[in-house]
Amino acid sequence: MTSPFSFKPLELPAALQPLRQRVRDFLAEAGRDWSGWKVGHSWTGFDRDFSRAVGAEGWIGMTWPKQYGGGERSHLERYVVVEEMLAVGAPLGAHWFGDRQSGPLLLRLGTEQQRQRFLPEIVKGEASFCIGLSEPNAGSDLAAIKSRANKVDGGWRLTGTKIWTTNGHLSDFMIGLFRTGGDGKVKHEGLSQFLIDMRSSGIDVRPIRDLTGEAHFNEIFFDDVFVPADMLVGVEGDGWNQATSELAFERSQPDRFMSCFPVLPPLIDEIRQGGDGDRLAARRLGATVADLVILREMSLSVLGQLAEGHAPAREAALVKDLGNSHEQQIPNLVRELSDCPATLARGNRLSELQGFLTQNVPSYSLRGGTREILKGIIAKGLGLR
Amino acid sequence: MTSPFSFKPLELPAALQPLRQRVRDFLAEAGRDWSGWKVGHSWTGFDRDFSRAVGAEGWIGMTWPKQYGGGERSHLERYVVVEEMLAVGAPLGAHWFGDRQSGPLLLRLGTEQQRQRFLPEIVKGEASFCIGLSEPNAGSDLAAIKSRANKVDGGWRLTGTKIWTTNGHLSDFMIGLFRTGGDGKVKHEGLSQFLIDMRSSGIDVRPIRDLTGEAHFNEIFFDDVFVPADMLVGVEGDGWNQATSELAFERSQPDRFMSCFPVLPPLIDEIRQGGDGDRLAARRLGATVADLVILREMSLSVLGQLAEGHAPAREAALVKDLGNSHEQQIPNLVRELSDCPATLARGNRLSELQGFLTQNVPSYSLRGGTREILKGIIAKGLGLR
Amino acid sequence: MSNEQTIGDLLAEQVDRLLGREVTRERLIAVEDGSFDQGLWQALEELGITLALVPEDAGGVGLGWEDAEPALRAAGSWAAPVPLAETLVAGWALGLAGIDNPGGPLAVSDLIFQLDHQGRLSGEDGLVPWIGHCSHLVALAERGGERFIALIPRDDLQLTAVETLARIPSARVVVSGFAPAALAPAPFAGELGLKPALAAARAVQMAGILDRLLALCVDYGNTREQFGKPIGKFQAIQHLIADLAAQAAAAQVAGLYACRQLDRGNGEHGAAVAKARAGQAASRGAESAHQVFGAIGFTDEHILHYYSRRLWQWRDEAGSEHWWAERLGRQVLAAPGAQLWPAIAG
Amino acid sequence: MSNEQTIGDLLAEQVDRLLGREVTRERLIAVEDGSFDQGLWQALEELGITLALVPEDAGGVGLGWEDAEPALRAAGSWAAPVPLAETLVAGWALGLAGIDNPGGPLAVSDLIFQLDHQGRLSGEDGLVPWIGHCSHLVALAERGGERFIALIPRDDLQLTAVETLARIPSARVVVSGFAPAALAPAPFAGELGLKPALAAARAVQMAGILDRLLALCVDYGNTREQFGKPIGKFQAIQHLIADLAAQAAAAQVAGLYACRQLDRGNGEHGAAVAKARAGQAASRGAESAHQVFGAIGFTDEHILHYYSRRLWQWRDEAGSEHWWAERLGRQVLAAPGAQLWPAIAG
Repeated sequence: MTSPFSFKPLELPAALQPLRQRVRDFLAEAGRDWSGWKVGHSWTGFDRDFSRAVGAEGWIGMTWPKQYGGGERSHLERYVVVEEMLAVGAPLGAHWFGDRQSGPLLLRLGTEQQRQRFLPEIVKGEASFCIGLSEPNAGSDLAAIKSRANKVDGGWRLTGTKIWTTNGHLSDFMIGLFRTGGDGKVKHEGLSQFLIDMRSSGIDVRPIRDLTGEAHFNEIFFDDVFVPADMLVGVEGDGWNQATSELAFERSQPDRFMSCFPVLPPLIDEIRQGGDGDRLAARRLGATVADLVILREMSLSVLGQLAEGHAPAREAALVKDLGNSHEQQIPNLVRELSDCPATLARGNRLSELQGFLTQNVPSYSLRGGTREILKGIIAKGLGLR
Repeated sequence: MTSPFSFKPLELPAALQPLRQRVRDFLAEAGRDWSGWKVGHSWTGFDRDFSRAVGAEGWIGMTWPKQYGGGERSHLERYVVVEEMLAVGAPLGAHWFGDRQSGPLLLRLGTEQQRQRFLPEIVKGEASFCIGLSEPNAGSDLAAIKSRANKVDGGWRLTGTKIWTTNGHLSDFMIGLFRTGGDGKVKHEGLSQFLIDMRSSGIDVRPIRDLTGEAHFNEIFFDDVFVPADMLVGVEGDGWNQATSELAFERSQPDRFMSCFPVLPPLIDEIRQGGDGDRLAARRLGATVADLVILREMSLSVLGQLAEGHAPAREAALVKDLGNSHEQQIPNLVRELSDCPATLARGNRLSELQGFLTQNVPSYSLRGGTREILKGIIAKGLGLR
Repeated sequence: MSNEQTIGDLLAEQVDRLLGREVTRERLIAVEDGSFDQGLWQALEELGITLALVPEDAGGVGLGWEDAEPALRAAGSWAAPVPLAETLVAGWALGLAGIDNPGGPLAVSDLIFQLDHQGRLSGEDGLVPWIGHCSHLVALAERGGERFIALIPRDDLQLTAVETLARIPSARVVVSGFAPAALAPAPFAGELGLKPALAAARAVQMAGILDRLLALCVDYGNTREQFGKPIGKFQAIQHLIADLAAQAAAAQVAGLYACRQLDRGNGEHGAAVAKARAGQAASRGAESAHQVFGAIGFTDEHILHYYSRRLWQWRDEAGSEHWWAERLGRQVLAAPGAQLWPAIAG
Repeated sequence: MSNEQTIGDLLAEQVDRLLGREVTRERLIAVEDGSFDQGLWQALEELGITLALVPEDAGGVGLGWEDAEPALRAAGSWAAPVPLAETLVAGWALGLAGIDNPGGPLAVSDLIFQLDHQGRLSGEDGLVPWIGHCSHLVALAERGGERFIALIPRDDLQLTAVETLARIPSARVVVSGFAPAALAPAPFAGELGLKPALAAARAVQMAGILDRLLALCVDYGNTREQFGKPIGKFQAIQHLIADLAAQAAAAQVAGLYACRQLDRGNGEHGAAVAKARAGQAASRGAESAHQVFGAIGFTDEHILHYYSRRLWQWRDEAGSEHWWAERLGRQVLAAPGAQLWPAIAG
């Protein structure tokens, strides 16, 4: 067969409907007072109280073993919870990285002690994780990482600078990638992952304001920071593979195409206020919804394949690429169909969301690897030599 | 000042209006029976009788000196004639390359004898020129040209293959680029331009059918073809510079953005038949017209600068790049606004044009250098090192 | 990827192998010139694919749309010059209506014909591909709000040849007052009749074509050299091919989605989503592929246009992406914004 | 390029030099925080640019729009945090109406206010930038089909601060029944009042910003290294920058076109073409520039967003590209297709 892709469909069983309804009810209550601006932040929004409440419902670490506080529930159940949260732009940031990335990393590669210590805290919404990858001179070129971890008695000493760490200033822990060896010739060799307590002495977190004036990402300076030996994650020197396979895994999740979704319902309501909507509105909205439905099917398919033990890396990369385009087009759609208002009206959900998204979507094709890097990965994966 | 571009405006004087009207009257008569399909070919359509009629009006070689049969008229007058022709998709092919490219080349670099012999024939619409640049293994990479011209007694012997030569099978002469020397290290050295009589023995022209089944371009085999010494054009070994400066010159002309124009009037008429047109139709058409007006202003500006003796190569390259995008979007516009008819109705002007253009516009970002090559030229011209 | 191969996968493999061997440029040309490729059709009949959607008790294979999707996509990926998609739709509709399948290649109309009280059928369809080579046309007929599947002998139709970009032999069809050869109620047919099923089939076929374009482009990127290296080394070409891959993947998922929705009686929604998405993928994918291939891709000799012309054609058939998007959008706009997410996720 | 320098070019050079020296990030921040940059304004006044479009006999420079375009574009290219564009439009309108220019920074409205028979003005405008720092608002007033230019003291306006993406101090303005400080017939004003002039000014400003983005991106492309070489060596970055260049060029020509049309009394057409085209250029250009700069371009510290936020704002002010395109398109559709070309070429 010709296609290099596998997109075996995954059908969410009707049995998940009660769970979905429960999440909706929970969110209707929890999100009663969320402003459009807040909702715009979606999964990057940091709200510890909300995360604790989510944890109390058993919706963090849902698929993890019970012995670590997990729910031993299916990936499908988790998917339902996540997409419901994203559909209303819930502030997932305080548990998102732990739930999506760091927890699964520890489950795969962590020591028993690491799992026992951290996973239950993540599950409760008490332990927030951030990811320390990029450096000032290692952005797209992650393998150019220069921060070093030097072996010392009982552990490691970390020195260097990480940057663009989302919510680093609010997080309890970081999974950071540091150079532990390698002669520098093969740049992605000799890197290792560490679990770092952000309260360690020698860590200086400098929040970086973004163009809206808010501080979500950070520059983090490590000055001879001690990390105990048992906080190495996985295999020394294998950090590059570990970290990039994490990246591959997260590419297909609905946060890669649903960040702008919450603006659509108020847009529809505004159009309806002016009548039934014309051909322009119908066509643009219809095309957007079709695009979204297909992205969701693709994402579900990747989920199913992962659950079956496959590694659909190419498929996941395509979901992110298409998801970026989808998300980035949405503010244009809103502009055209809401006649391009020139002011940002606080208190108006549509206006706040649109103001937030207009200024933020350009970054969506950067996070988790730039579009350019991603397309190169896709091309290589297709067999271009 | 910040801008790297110069787009000094050029205003066409009102005094040109009578000429414009004369061209319109001429075309109304000459084009009475042109089908939509024929009109789709625009400046690539080959119609020797039409070119003779154009020549009889004094509209070929308009700006050239009278001693060579030219009209010594202004570049602005020529522009008016050309854009009127393009607006109705007149079949310019039998004189276009001579008028746009080969004639000006001979004026700049030809010998007095070459000018006297060829220019008057071009002016009459009697001598058709084609351009021999690309080779089977030198497409985007023109400097990889392998066809050779070897010096022999009294002239040159040409051997090799040219390809994608538009209207080569119908043309009387070719301006061809051949390798006359160079050690092969600096690929674009040692190339020379020749004026080749297409009836010479040893030339084998094989028309190449395109995807619509028509043969416009050709593969041309040169087997020891003799070209007299006096048919070298310009300086031996300087052909690369000569040919690429030709390319730069032609980039900004209206044929680079008006090839699809003739489909717009019947589209408008069709929309009007169904009422006044809605918001979708108005916005899309309005944006297209705005785009076209600005392209025309840019093209006129380059024309004015060339006439003043400047060499606005960057500006010309941008016109072609923007012009390609403009042209290639037009069949999409027509599709959306005419509700995507699934049949090609012969005899229906809109349908024939749309059928032709749908199949042909993908080539518009290839001709005269691919979009990828062009963007690289633009980037380098901006000072990217 | 998966260990268990379904009957659908097996069928697809057989179809793929057969077509990969048999569909040559020469045979594509012969069909575009008007002849019917009886040999190819028979070979496909022997594989059982032509009756895939006909119930087992009616002599068919009894598959659902989801099962048949891989084989239909494989057929698309070779631009198989036979009315397979149409025969599948026709067989499916006849089967559901309980009408005996006459066998052989069948044509379908995606429009709705009028039935009078004497049981006589009238109406027209400006574009019916393959009808000249088919014994019957299968179409939806309507009388006073009731819907029927009608099987209409070709000889009762007035045919006028029409031209399409795909150059598949096609005709405008007029029927004026003939009683169909068979007629049966079609409660399963929604407002749009057979259009959703045909749209789904076109989406699947387009996905197959995009698969092929991707394979051709990757191969060309690795073999064609310019500036002393394979063009696939250039980032611009890599990005064009990555974009094509994304469109191919989306179209594939779209086609399959439409099939699954047809199987569960939700064909109209599935077709709207799928044709809207796949139509867009067709336009973008064809554009990228032509840009990768450059001039060579514009020649009659090169295989590319046998694929790209079908994409340009099929995106317009059975409702364009704009037509379906508009329909979907009007449904979205018929309910408050809060209903959008439940409409998508349930 | 040209040997003869016009007065417009000279003025632009002076403005460019002044602003290049004076406009720092700190001063941009101060203005966004609400203060007025009196020093910068005075320096511009001394150059004469603020009264460029005021007739000489009214104490101005007496330039036309085409002459003033380079200076206004230069101001745009530094995101000059002063109401220069507004003051130019206001001065031009007051001059044409023969109303004495009160001097200093002036605000304008692109909407039309109602004048009653007692000469009292009413109406509102949801967005008037800079009004809090200006002594007067200049607006078009209408009474029974007659049009007037009105000069309205700020103290007669009700102001409510509004937020914009550009963060330039702006307000919603309501005037209810005050007589303007001056009023004079404005036969030169078309159906849209001052909107075409303001739209032209915004197009020119956006062109200036795009010029700056291009310069910033070229510099970054040559200096920022990734994978061991300047990112400008990557074809993907080259293409992003080439696309940005094309949009910058188109916006520049569009802005100048609008100015030339204003000078010849054809401002509405010029504004429609220019704002439709430049608005599109703004969106695409900002997108390309942000993609080139990556994460660093998202920081408050980096200068990029002082430009991109203005692009996102100005494309929406004085009629978005969609608004103008729709208007232009309706004019096109009001005549047979054969009239399209004469409408463009004369």
